[in-house]
Amino acid sequence: MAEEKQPLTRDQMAAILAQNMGYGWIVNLGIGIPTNVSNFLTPDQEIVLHSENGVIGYGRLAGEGEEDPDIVNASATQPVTLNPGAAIVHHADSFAVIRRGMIDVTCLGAYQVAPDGSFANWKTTNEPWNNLGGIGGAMDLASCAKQIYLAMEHTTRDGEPRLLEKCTLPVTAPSGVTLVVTNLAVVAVRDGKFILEQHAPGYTAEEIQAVTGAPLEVSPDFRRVAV
Amino acid sequence: MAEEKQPLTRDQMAAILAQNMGYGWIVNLGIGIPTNVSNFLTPDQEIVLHSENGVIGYGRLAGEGEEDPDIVNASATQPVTLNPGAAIVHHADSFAVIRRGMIDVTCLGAYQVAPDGSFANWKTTNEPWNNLGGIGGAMDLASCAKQIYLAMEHTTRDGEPRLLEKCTLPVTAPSGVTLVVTNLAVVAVRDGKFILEQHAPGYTAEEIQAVTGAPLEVSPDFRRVAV
Amino acid sequence: MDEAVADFQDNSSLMIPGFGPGQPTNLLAALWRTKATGLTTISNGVGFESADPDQKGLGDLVMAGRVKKVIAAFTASTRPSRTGTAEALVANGTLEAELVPQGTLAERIRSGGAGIPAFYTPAGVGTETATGKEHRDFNGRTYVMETALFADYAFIRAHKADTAGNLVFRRAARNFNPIMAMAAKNVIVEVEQPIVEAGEIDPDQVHVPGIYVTTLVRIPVGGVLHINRTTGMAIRQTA
Amino acid sequence: MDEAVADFQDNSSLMIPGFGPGQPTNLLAALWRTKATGLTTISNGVGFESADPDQKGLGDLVMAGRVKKVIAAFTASTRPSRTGTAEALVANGTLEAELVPQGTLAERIRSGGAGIPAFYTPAGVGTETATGKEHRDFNGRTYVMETALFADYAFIRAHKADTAGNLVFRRAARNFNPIMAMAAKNVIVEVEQPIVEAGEIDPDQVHVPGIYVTTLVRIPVGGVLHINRTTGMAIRQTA
Repeated sequence: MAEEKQPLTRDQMAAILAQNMGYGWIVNLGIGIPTNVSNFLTPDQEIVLHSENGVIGYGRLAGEGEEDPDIVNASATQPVTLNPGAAIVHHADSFAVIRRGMIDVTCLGAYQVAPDGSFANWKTTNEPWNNLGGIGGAMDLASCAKQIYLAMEHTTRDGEPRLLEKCTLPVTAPSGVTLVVTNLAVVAVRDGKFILEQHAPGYTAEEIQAVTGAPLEVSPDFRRVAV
Repeated sequence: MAEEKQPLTRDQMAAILAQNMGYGWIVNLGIGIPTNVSNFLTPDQEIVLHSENGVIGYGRLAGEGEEDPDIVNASATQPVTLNPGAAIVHHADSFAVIRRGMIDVTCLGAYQVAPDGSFANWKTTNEPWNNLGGIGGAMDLASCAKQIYLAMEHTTRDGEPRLLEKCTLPVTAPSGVTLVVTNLAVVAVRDGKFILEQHAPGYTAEEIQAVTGAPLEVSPDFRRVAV
Repeated sequence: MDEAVADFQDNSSLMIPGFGPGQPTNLLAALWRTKATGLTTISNGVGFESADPDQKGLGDLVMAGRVKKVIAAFTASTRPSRTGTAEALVANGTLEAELVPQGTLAERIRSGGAGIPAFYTPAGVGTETATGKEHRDFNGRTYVMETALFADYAFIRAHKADTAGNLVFRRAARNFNPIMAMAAKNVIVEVEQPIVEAGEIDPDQVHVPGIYVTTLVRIPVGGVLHINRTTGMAIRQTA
Repeated sequence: MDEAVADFQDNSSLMIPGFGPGQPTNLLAALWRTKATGLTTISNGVGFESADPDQKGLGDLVMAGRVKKVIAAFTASTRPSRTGTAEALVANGTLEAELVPQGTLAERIRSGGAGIPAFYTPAGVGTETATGKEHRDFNGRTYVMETALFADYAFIRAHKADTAGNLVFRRAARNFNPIMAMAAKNVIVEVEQPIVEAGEIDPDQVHVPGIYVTTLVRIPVGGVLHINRTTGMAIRQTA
């Protein structure tokens, strides 16, 4: 009998992102679901977390009583802990790390993503360029990180697909996304294609395809998420 | 009766440079005679000495037993002392100070100087550009400091003038020199002219003009140096 | 604090650091109390209005019409559900905005402080933010040219300072502070701890050399030391 | 030290810091002991040969013909009376040289470490060093374009380090070290003091984050700690 349908929680999505990180990587976590990734990394992964604000080597979110008002992640508000060996640099030196290409992966939230690896996360309309938007460090990160992982809802509130043939919103970067974790699926982005790797409990490939705006190639290794 | 002729010593030249610095100035001292200026500044001048190597706020040359192998001036070998309130920055940040235009005066040695404020101090021949020379930080300083003071011998060893109508050696900067202190004279450089301000003990304006390769306008205030 | 900003000129440009921590909250509240207007501001975001008179900041100045132009990495909310402070004003043309990727913003400020008039960056290539900018290839990759930022004023929040003006920041409160302190003509600093004598800070540990600093003021008792990010309440200087 | 440079590849580019203090003397002597050749070096000056096997450095490598090209702010002596090490080799074409104003050199290195491919500077405008370079006006002033430097290796001299690779420099020994550590693929560091556990250096006092560092070696007993600038004698590590 089929498993009960259970979309992934934000924490489960963060845990999947954490599973997809290699030993010793330097990782930048954007605002939203990605900031929770710091709670799911294991010490043996030896990940170094980098934040736009110049904190290099932070750890999990600070627990009650552990908060230091001067130690926050890229959200600028969530208190985090520092790992032994942490270092602080100023904002220009922080983006020097990014532009030099030292970030192995940046995890970002997104509104839309396409099979060419482009994605959109900074502007909610496609009105002509009007200098309104919230870019933050996403463009620098998306232009320079070795890989981009996205964490996003599979559809809009109205049920419209966010995985599209082509982004309809202004892009944050024209390429670079390699992995998309949604509440329904884990999708690799490779060779101009979406490859459906994993599904949330109870969802079939067909059901996921039905709410996706571009073809999904089902991986030979298609499986249930392990979280 | 005329005073005995007494060319200025290197220390006297350094002392004259020190006399020409305003309250609170940020000053860079080049290799050679200028490095000795740090010994002639008075505490009430509140001068901040900046060195290319990123030492901001150093003091006089270190005395015997005071030397710290890690604290040197722009010569890279002369040990100096640090004043209270000193700060250290790296080489790029040190030249950020220079390029931003924060240096009130840079004191440099030179081979030649001309009334247009140009000077030469990095190459001893006028062969075509061959990537041989010793520039150090002089070009950055000369391009960006508010004023350039030079300390130099009035003539070459062979008695040829070094104050010329036009530099014959490749220039370090095409303009910017405002004061030249030689072993014979103090010469202001203003409005495209050399203005003879002071003389070493025993030297007349005529005698100084005779070893100078460009016209000297004698200042109404022409006087003996006060060192 | 009021004295420190008393001479602030109308129509000035102002750098405002902070990314969560590291905001010059007390200087901004003092500026709010002046009549200064016509500002051009350079900051990471525009922020929101505050009901607390001691937390009046850029969001309040913008909404009061005292800001002519904002240069920032966030000029609108990223959440469709929540309209950003400046958004309506920009949309109706009463506020000029220049939206800049955050790393480009940081590097433009650093360049302003370093006497570099322009540089090339890969950030934003292929996006709307590169619209109208000069593109150029180096070693087979495309970059856009960006120009330096330099301001009349920077308001800075330091943790420690000495009488020579040397500054030390604490943890993530450093963020834009050092580079903004290097990129403004008048650098006014609010300091969390008592200002110590020159010589008491190790020269190797100085984050901003004192030569950049114009005015130092310790945050007075009752002044805002931190903001509780959950409640929005001010945590105040007690001694 | 020998192990730290054992894999050094021929024809590599190498950044060498130091301005008096701050030179990676022990790593350079170890490199001298390898057969590595065909180097391109980036340093402030070219230096001189040394009779002390423990002080063999760039000057020796150059004179032994193991360096193809030097990029430096001093490629010749400034004193007509004393010929610089590399001078004759450059003049007769066996060594390529690129002479760069020191601030431009520092900024090119910093740019390499910061992912900035090119920038504009006023330094050298109107002089031979700007020959053949692209000129451009910004706000009524003329600048030249300069491109970034990035190397295969940087040899670094640090005062303190922790096991995470975080580095702290002392006084004027800092000079080019932080920017060169940021601008090379392999960053090999000799450390004056015993390497401490991660967490023992205050994050606010780190000069180079450990993410840049490839290899850390403490200077062994008998290794060169400083050079007496008057006598030229090595002052050695004693414990």
